[in-house]
Amino acid sequence: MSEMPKIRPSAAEVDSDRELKLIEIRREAEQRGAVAGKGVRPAGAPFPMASPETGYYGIPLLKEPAWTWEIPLYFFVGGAAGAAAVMGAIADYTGADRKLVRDARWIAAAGAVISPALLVSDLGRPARFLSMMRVFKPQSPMSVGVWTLLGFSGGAAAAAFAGFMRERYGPSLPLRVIENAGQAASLLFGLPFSNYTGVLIGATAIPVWNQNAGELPIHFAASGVSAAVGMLELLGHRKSRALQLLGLGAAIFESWEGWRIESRQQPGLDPLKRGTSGWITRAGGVLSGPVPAILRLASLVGGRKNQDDFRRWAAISSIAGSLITRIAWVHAGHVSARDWRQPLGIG
Amino acid sequence: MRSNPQPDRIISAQKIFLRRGTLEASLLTDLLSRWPLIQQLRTGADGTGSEAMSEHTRKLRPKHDGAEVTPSICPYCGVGCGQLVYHKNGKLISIEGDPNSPISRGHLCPKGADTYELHTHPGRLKKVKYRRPYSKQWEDLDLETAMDMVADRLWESRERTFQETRDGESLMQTTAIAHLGGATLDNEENYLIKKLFTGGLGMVCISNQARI
Amino acid sequence: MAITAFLTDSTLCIGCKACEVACKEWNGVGEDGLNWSGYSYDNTGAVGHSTWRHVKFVECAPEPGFGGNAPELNSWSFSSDVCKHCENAGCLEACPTGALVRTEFGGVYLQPDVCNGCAYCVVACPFGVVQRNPDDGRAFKCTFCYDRQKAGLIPACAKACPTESIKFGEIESLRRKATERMQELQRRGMRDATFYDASDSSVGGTHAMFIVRGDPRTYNLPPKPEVPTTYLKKAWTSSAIAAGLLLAGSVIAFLSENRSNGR
Amino acid sequence: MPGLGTSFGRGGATTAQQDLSNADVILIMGSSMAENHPVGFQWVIEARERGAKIIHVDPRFNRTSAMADIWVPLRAGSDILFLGGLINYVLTNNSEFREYVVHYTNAPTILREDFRDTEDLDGLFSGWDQEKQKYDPDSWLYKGAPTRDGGGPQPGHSEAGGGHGKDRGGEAQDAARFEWDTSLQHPRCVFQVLKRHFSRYTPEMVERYCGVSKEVFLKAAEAFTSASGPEKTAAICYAVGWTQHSKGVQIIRAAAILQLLLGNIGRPGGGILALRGHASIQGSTDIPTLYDILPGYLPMPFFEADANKFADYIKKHKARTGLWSGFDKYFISLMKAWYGEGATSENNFGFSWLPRVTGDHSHFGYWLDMQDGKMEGLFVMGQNPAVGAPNARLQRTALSKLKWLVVRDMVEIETASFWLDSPEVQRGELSPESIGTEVFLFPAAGTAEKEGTFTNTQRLLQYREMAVEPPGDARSETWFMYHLGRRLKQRAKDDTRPRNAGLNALTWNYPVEGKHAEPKVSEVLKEINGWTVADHKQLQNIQDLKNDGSTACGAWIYCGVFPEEGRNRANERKPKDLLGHGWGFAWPNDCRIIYNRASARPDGKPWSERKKLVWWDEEKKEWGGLDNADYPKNLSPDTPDDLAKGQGVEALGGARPFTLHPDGVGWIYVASGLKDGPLPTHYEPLESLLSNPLYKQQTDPAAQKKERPDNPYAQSPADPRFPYVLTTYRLTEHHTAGGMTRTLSHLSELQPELFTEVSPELAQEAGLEHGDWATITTPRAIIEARVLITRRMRSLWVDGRRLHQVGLPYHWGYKGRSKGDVVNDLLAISEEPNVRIMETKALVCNIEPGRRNERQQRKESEERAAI
Repeated sequence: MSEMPKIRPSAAEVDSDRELKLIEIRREAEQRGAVAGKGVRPAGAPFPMASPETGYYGIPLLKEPAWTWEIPLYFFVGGAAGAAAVMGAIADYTGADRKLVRDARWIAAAGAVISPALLVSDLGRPARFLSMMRVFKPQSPMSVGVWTLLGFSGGAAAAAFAGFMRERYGPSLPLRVIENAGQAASLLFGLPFSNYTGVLIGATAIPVWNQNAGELPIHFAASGVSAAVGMLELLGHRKSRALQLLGLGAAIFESWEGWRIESRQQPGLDPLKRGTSGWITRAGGVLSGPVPAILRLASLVGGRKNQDDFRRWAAISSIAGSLITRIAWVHAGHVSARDWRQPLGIG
Repeated sequence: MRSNPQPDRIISAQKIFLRRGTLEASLLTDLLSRWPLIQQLRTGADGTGSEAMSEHTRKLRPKHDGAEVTPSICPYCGVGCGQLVYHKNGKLISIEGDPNSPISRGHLCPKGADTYELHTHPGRLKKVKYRRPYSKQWEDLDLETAMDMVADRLWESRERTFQETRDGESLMQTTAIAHLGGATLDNEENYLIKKLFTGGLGMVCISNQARI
Repeated sequence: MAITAFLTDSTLCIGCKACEVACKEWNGVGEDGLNWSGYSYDNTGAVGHSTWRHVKFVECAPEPGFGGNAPELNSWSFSSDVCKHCENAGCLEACPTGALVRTEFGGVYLQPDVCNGCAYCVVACPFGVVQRNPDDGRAFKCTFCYDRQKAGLIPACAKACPTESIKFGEIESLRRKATERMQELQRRGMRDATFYDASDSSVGGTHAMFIVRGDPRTYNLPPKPEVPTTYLKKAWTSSAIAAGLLLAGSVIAFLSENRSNGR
Repeated sequence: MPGLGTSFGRGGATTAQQDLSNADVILIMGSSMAENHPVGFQWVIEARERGAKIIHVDPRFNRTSAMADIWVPLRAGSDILFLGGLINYVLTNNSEFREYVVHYTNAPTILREDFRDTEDLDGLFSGWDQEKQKYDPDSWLYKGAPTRDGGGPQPGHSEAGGGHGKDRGGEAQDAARFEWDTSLQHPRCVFQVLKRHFSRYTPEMVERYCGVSKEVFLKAAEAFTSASGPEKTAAICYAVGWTQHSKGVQIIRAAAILQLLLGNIGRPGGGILALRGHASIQGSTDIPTLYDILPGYLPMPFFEADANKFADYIKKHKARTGLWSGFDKYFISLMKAWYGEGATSENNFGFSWLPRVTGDHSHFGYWLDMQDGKMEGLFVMGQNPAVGAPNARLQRTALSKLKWLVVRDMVEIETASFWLDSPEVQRGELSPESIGTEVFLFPAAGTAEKEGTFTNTQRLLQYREMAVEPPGDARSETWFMYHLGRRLKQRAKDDTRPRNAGLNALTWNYPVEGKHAEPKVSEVLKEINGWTVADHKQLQNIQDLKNDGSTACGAWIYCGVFPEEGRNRANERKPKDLLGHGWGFAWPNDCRIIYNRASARPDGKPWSERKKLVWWDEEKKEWGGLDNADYPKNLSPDTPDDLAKGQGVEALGGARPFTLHPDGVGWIYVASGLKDGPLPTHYEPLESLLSNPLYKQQTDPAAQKKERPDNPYAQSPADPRFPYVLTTYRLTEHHTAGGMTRTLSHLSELQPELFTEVSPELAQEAGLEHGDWATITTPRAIIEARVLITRRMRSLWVDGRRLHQVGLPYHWGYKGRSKGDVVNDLLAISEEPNVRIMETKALVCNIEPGRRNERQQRKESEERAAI
């Protein structure tokens, strides 16, 4: 901005010092929308301003995400399904409870079906999903994610289906091959699938997202684990020590993440702390972190009956927390996109 | 930005592909005939270049490609910008500035740039509208009938109000029928108006927007 | 094929909005609302799915004796905004379908027949250009008049611009023109003239360059736009760590469970 | 166009838009050229980029000011004071272009002894008849000019009618006995009279009453007057910001005086460019759909004793010297074009068939008759008075008094549906059941759907070809007029009453073509150009016209546009140079800059190399150069004049560039042809906050207010109810009354609502909030608009107090995509004396916060309480 030239108001203009004073006040008012002096407020002010301090009339520079409600839900489902697949496979390889393996597979498989359905619903038409398969772009998290989703969905669905057929009609070589290959694929793709959505929103122009690009995938992975553990526990696996450990780990990480968000002083993080989006983030954080952590710790020391209850409540809290966390992040993205200060480097 | 879709406007690329089925068909052909992914694998391209172009994109041409061009002049202000009217099979395709014009050098203002819409927008009149005395509504009228009726009204009013002389001097006028308008019309049109109304019918109340 | 660009010089712009209309007429873009904004003469607000060219109106405080061309005082400026057609384009990299392509003219073209409306480009654009049309579901933005350029014609907006404030041409020659123009404006004493092409950022320069008076932020031109691919490394590293933790955590957890179960 | 017409000879812009790029300074005043003529403005920008200074004088800082180097805000309606200030500045600093002034203007001409200036009579010139409320202009004449009672040809002062017939000015003034003082010292020479007339238009006066500080005025004055002399030129651009005043013609006269003093007429980069708001507004006065002139600015016969007979009419209007010496040729050729074989020398070529003008038959004149129930029928073609004309409420109610109304337009405009959804009907003051007007609304063809010529702002005829057929029953006006005429002629065929003699004789046999039987437009243009009656050969130029009935020509000034069969010069599209020769046809004789003989010194050499345009080619013995000479081609510069006895243009000799004037020079002082004085004088607008600071005479004495209960006025000066100045204008995004833009999506969205522009100071005083609603009131109406508070509006310091101005764009109406209140409801019908234009640019109003309905209700309840 160039310096405001000193233009002397013309003689005709100034009949007294009062006039001069008024002109000064006017300038100040226009530039700031208010005047520092006592009791002075020029009529109409503040009028809309375009300036280095206000940006272009405060019109958002960035566009808000155009995603519909399916997308946060997809983040949630995908995260849980991916984590469940990984847990199921590892449980299988380590020879854990068969029922747990089977349930984990079913969660993964359900996610494998629901996830594409949610995406298609967001796109509006099934055929549009086909476009995703035209190319593979490693530089696009969305492209990587879609191919991961395809690998994961195929694997998880195959494993679950083959397992189901085996249990129903007895083992056979082809079924075993499919089941094992499917499980291996769901493990392989499940690992990135459980957290790539963090990369997806992290690598964007939205300040609140890209300022957290380094933490979001871990955060989303923890959230996914926490939801998957919760689901398995609700399916009855409330005695599994492994789930307890994983759940506790995720809850502790989420507690730390919540503290990190609250404590960092960075204007770009405001949407996570202020307004509606701030409260949603907090709610998600509390339900994902401290609440299940405390409940799980309590279950360790409590009696048998309490233990079950505590773990059930921890599970419910984790699932709700995971879902709300995803909604919170997407919501915060909207708020962040509307804030013109960040991309303009103001404030 | 609020969105106001206009179903009745004929709109290019965007809207054409809105039609259900077209997209699917085009996508499938595209996928089956030359899968960009295969090209990518073969050339190591990253999916942002020509390998990712669809048939439609490859064949893309300006919408007025192969159209007839008629030179014209902008209908709005007095600057007199040159326009080129592109049309195919009797339908307008686009109207843009004529680079040869020594005045406008191909440029147009927002009004001139909107001349195509001026001609094609859905609010244009296409039928004669007629309102009977004391009526509350319009009705449609056949063009030839309307012309006959207007000729009748004009003739009758002229008969009623014409003054051939005043104080024995030639007057030859009627002041009860008037005309207004002309600055948006062609010289030839104004010429016929003045010739018929004043020279033929003795109407003196002739006026238009033009003053100084 | 020549690499092309726009140079939009706001010191020549008369704020007539012919570019907005010419663009909409050529590309068949619909009306985007009859909202009176009160933001000077700008009732459009920003580029979006239904506005690919947009003239910004920046009002300062005029003084008698000084016109808008007076070098000492910037009083009312107009600047026509458009898709920047970045050298490193966030939308182009983000698009999972290959709908966005780099054309032989260096522009970024969104193929309407390929776009599936995933809207990832919307959040990938550091200039807030691409937008999804809610009625249609697909994203739209300036095409750089790819169809016209293919036939050797200049984009509709540049053609219409009455004062040639929007210049179109080969990018290097336009850069030279911009340098000359900047020198000329400085010579006239217009010291607040600023050239903007984001070449010192990760965007790596744009195919839509601007000369404006005053701070570019006044015109919503970000001082340091980042192409989102710069965050990829950090994010994927985090993703790998997360995957590792998940894998390791699961192995440890289930191994410990089996041990405690006495197997 | 009398402003330009009386000063220079022709009522048209003296230059071409491209030529602005040759200017060293451009003064834009009374126009927001960048907004309303954006594409023409590229030439201003081009000049600016080459180093020219752009000065914009306007009450508002608008998009033109934003491109200018100097912006001068002034009080709306004080234009003549400002321009007079510039004239005075030139005269007091002796910065006139002396050689030009002496040779090419009437500055040396000596006036009659009984002439009295406004300085003598406190704002009136001699000859004011208080009873008749008009001037007897005899005393304005030059010494030695024939007078009414002095025998010889009568001076050209018509008793009846308006001023269009006077465009060329000074008809039949015989230059035989004029006296000159080339030293410019004679106390009664025009130069000295001018000096005295403007002596009180000082920078201090300008500062005090225009609201322009002395500093800013001097900055502008220095910049403008610096571009004068052999090496430099300055151009002036104006539009309706000058014309739509109760003294509009005199504002333009002031500019003409300034340009003549500085020697800027007829030279490259100079001139006065009248910017026209419609595609063919110049064309519609050249070939007028106006009541008082015939094609080519030939006056309509007025019903008056001295000119009702053919011989008197010719004698009255034919001059001995200059181009008007051919008046009889032009008129008789027109009659031959109209009445064909019926026009014979025996019947005076049908002169008696022409209707006589008996009064003010202009738009406002007959509209008031219509309001009083005296009219039966009306045709409206391509105009929208229900929104676009002043006191639009009266315009609409008058329509309801008609028997029948025919409207032709591309859309259903407000004028056609006044009975259905006008504010009067919406408010319940009128109802369709009570309106007996029969309405025919015909769909009209668009420009791409018909062919014909437009004449643009620089007198350039450009032909449009037809691209596509119009949709449905839409047709061109050519079609409509032709087929209507065909029907009427059919009816009159066997009717031998005198009233039908002209109609029966009227030539109407244009060939038709196409499925809609569209008359061949090129045939009409050929008739306009003219042909020989005997063998129907196209005429080449004006010199071919004859006064014996052997030539027919529809508009003599357009002669040459269609010079031979198959050659339509308006449709030629191969420009060869900057001025565009080879593209279209500029009247007269394809001269792009008229009076261009003045671009050379009296001896025929260019004033300077830099500013050369047309010069005498010694070898070829003809005028040549960069433009067609607006001068007899072979009349050498050393030819002496023979004003005393000579005939025609040749009598002017070789160095008198303004060939339409009988004395061949530009008129600083207009001895005849204007109704409100020979020199421009500052008068206040009809509604003003101020008393006239210079004279006792408050307003232009000859202006007509047409005041009546349905056209009321505020008290003037200073009506306490209306403390602010109101000015109306247009925006780039819309066109006039909006019929061609408010209906379109891409333009409506750019300016979707009516708003009012006010300064922060006014906002504070009136309690207005940005973005909120305001109600604006004048004695005629009350409307509402959104508030745009902006520093671009200045409150001015005028005569010791703050003066606030309210700006309102006037595009909106009650139909179309974007609707709004009708700003023209606020205006009064008033008539400038010469052309009968209304005052739209300076009046008074009140502005208050809130919406119209609230205001109206409050006002009504107050009125009820008062009763």
